Amino acid sequence: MLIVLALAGCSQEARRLVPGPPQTAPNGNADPRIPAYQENLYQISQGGRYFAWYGCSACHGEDAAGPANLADGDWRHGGGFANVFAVIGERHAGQDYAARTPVEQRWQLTAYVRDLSRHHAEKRRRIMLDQKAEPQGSAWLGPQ
Amino acid sequence: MAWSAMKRRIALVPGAVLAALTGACAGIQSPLAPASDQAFALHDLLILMTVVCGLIYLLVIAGLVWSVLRARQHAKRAAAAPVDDSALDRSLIASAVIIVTGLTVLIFGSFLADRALLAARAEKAMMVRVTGHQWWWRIEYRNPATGRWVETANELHLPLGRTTRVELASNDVIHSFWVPNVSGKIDMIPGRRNMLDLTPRRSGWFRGACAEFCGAQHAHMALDVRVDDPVAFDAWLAGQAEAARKAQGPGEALFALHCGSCHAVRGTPANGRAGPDLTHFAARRLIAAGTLPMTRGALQGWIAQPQALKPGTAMPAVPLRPAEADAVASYLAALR
Amino acid sequence: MTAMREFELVGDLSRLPDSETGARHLVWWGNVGFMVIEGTAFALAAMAYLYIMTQAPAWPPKGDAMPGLLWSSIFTGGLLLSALPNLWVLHCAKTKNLAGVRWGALAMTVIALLLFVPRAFEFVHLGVPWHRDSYGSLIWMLLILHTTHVVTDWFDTAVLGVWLFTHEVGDDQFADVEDNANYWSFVILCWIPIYVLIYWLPRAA
Amino acid sequence: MIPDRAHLDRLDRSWRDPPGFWGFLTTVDHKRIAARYIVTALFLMFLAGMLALDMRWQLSVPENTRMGPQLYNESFSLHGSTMLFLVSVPLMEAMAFWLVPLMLGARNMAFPRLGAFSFWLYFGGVLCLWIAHAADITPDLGWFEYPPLSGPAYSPGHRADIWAQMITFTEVAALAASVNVAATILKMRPPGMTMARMPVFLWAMLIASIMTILSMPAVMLVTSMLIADRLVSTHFFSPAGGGDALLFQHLFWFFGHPEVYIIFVPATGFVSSIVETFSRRKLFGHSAIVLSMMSIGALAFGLWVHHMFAVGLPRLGNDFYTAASMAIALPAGLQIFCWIATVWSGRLRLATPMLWVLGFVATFVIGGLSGVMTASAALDLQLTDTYFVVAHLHYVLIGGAMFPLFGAFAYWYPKATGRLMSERWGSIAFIGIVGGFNLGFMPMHFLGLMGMPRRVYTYPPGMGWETLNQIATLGSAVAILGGLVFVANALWSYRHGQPAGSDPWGGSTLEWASPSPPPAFNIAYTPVVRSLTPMWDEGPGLPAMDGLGLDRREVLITSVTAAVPLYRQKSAGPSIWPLASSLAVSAMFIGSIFTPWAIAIGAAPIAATLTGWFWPDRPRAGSDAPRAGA
Repeated sequence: MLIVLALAGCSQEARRLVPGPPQTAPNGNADPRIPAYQENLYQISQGGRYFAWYGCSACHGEDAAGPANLADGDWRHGGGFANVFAVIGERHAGQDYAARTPVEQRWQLTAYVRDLSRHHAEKRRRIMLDQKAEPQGSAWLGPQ
Repeated sequence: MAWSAMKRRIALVPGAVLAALTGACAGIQSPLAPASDQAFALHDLLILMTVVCGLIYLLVIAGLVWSVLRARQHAKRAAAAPVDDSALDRSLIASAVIIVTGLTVLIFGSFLADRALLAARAEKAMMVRVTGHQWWWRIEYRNPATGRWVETANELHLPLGRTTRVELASNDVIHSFWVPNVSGKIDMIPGRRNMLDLTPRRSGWFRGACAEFCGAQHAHMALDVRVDDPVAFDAWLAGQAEAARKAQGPGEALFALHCGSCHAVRGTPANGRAGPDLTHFAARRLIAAGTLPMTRGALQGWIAQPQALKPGTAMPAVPLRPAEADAVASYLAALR
Repeated sequence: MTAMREFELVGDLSRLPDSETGARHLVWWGNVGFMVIEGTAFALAAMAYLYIMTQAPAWPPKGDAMPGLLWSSIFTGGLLLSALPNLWVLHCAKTKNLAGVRWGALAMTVIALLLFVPRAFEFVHLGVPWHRDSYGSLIWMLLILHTTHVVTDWFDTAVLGVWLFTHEVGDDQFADVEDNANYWSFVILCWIPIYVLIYWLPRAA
Repeated sequence: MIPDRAHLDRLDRSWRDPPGFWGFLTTVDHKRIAARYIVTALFLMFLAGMLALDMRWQLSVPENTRMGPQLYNESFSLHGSTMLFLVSVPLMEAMAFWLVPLMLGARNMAFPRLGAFSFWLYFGGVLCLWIAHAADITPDLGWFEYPPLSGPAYSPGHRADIWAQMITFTEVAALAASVNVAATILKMRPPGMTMARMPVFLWAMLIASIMTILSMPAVMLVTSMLIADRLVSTHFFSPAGGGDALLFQHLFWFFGHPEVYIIFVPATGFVSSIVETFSRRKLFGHSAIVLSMMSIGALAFGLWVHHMFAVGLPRLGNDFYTAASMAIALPAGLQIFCWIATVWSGRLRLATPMLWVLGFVATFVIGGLSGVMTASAALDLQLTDTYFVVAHLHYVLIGGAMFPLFGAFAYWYPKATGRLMSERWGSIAFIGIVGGFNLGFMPMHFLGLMGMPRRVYTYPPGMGWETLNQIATLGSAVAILGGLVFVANALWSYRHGQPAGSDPWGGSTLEWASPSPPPAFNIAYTPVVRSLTPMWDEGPGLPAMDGLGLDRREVLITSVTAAVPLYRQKSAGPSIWPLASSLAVSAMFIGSIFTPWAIAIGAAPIAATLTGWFWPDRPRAGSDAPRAGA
């Protein structure tokens, strides 16, 4: 029982710190590279940190309402990996995230954003409280 | 300070021998080569401790060897001699007295060193705020003249002879600020502010490191420390306060677009605070918190493949065409 | 077997009884051992509570409701009252009163079961979810720690009761009933400081 | 008189285990449980030793690429966690399980099934950590995981939970074992063995058990709080949520320091027994050693903050902890003095066990003194979290606990197996281990003083650390080779060693009265003790009492202080329930890593298996069968 459990968990926990291959945008929602990001907890958590550093929580914070709330699981432009990836790159008028965020980071951001709705609000708040001091885009409110 | 000076003379003879021996191989990151009042106080305590503990150890080993030799001779005699422990009982009391006196000396020495650290705490000191991030140091100086804070990173400058009060805090996990030549370490804990006073007595380059395990790249979170005489320090600080000079070529625009979301260069549109402030990047000696020397090759390599040089670092591999990468590199190299 | 040391018999143990009561019994010491372990865990949890309380700017933090006094008082009263039948069972165990022990165990099982009700309402009326802040987390931890002991001892008493009714009771089993009763008094005694910490300290601070 | 064959056969029939694998699973014989504890722990020590060698190889050259940061962090976490939680503490418990009943002239532990439960739960902890390693989900935050790094935000996934749950496994096992050992020593001493006539090893195990009982709840509480923070979003350690990161450190080190003394105090018991036997005289200063042990046990709870001198607590508090930490050097020093005085006034026989005691004194005193240096609140600011502390902890743990353990193996191996280990290979192993260890870890003192921080997977060239690191790597390799020679000697002697008889060394305590290897019931009669060294002071016939039941498992229960016989306690026989209960508890622990509901669901099988375990097997009330038992 332990062994089966362990093998199931291993891909989720893998932590490859070596340089990733040069990345291109996902082609379609069934791109074979998606599970390496969407299913990997380390990539999702890195996505969360870039979410803060690029200042996304300014509009998409915990208490965002309507389409800006990313944790309610309904996506205006389709919930597939490629759809969300495209929205980050092209549909943010004036932010030009396509150029400002490298491709691998956008994969991580997409994985993080699509993973948000799988967690309770308390869990998201608990992680946010630990990362309260992280810089938000061009603002840094000082250490915790 | 009289006591520590007098104490230094007591531990002089054996201490000098030991200090000479260990001083020889002490580097720029070692408590054995003190360069500030705080480090001297701890260095004296170290010598006192080593001497006292060394004597006690020799005493124990001598007792052990003597007992083994003596007991081996007794083993040749068949009959077991009647056991008279009265002499041993007295020596037990004697050993207890020796141990207690040794411990009292050490406890008293330690208490005095602690007091010396406190005494070095001057009131009027320059304020520096150091914040620990996952795997680099954000350093802010409070310019005494203007009262404004100037931000830089990974390289700490200190005025010789003047006391600097370093305020330590953490942005994410627990780190530990440790520049052994200048003072003992103090942890940087989220939710707390710790104070540390540094009074350097010797100028030059020293090196510090993060001393509390803080994740994948804990090993590459080093801190370059430069102690200048006060005049040079004030000039340096004034230089740091200025915005970046206007640069020619495409590098500045490319940098603002691709790197400006995380890095800030004062005087340009790049205003991201997630990464270190690069306004006077080229004035520093090392790149990425002590991981690489400040050379053109290292800079190009770091921009192209940060994960290869510092696996796990938060700096992404920004996909730039070679010409663009070259432009950005030369722009950064000009940020004096 | 290799040659072993010769023996010189100087006494006979066969006339010794095959059980004892109180601290002379071996299992009593095992029971005390586990009580010391759980007591230390309670003490450390209380120390963590006081440590965080002394550091908090306001206790309970602003915006947190006070824990409800109604159901907790009912539970505390019931628990303290249950000490009476518990002491009676202890007395029966010591005097090897078979009927007293059987009905006593059954009574204690029912009483413990009844106490589950106010305890459940206590959880509902704590006033703060465990995931809001450290205050909420701490009072939930204390309450859950104590509840696990109430549940485990209720189950232990229930099993013992069932066994007593269906088996011939020997001296060792009287000792078991005694240990069980001692454990219930431990559960009662542990609750008093926790009750004060959870329900009265926020009001006093 | 020699016990007659019939007497021994009846005893053997009552105390024998069922044959074959079923017997292996259900045994409650303290000797078999101890043997499997020791074999598992030694195998894990070998694995953790390989991890150490791997790390030393990575650090032998600056900017080495043998290991990336992730693999190195996993290696030192696994090395630390395994050595402390899965090797040192369990080995000391195993020696207690094996030796305490033999030294008391008793037939089994106080709670035989609880002992079996302890091992199976400990084994569950071993599997939990090492199967996670095999599946590449190894915890990678060190053997103590400070939040917020180990919090939900900065370590995603279940690696930190696996570490925390492994601790819950081993701590429940250790707590159960220490209650077992304490009850055995307090209530099952042979008639006449008053507190004043208790051998030093029994005092050591009693004090270590009491320290375990009082300190382990702290770590179980703190790891449960960490898992709650990570899984159900409580706020114990989140500064922004009102918690405090230092709360974790306070609770962990309140357990942490007594833990290392729980490992050291039994070692003083081994050394006292070995020194007494090989100096061929009564141990000098018996009461001084026992009182020192008690004061070490008490002081251990008062000095945990010396692990936290650098966190910025108020200075006066730190100075108090400096005094408390240094004060422990007095009892330790007195013990060392008493051992040396015993040797001085005795007729020494330099066999392998005595070699290990000399190695222990020479090495442990260095560790003790470097401990006194780091105990100073001021100096610790330069020494903590550097390689100086790595050197100190290895000197006191390997020097202070492993060397006496190797001595204890060499000393009691003939009793356990009936064969003597080879003296020549014993001394070769001794030279290899002690020489290699000192060659490997003495340079680390200087590495620490030259500024090398702890837990770094690599270091830049030009810092002057290269040669010292290479010497340390060489030394560690030699020490591990020595260890292999020791194990080879033990395995080889199992078949081909010289037959040892029941008392090869002329020991002074009761375990040498039973044959080697001792039968399932250990000893034919219940010995009567009239002095501290019964085997030396009694005539050819050891005074003993008959009368314990022969046809059912019985043990003698005596009073706590004066060991007056009270009654004959029925001793539990072999049963599968301890294994079943530990499987149920293991399933609940592993399940609670993934969902808090596992605790509620897991409670049912635990309740069922515990009921099966504690269900007294007596005739039903209705039947008119005569009362069982003599």
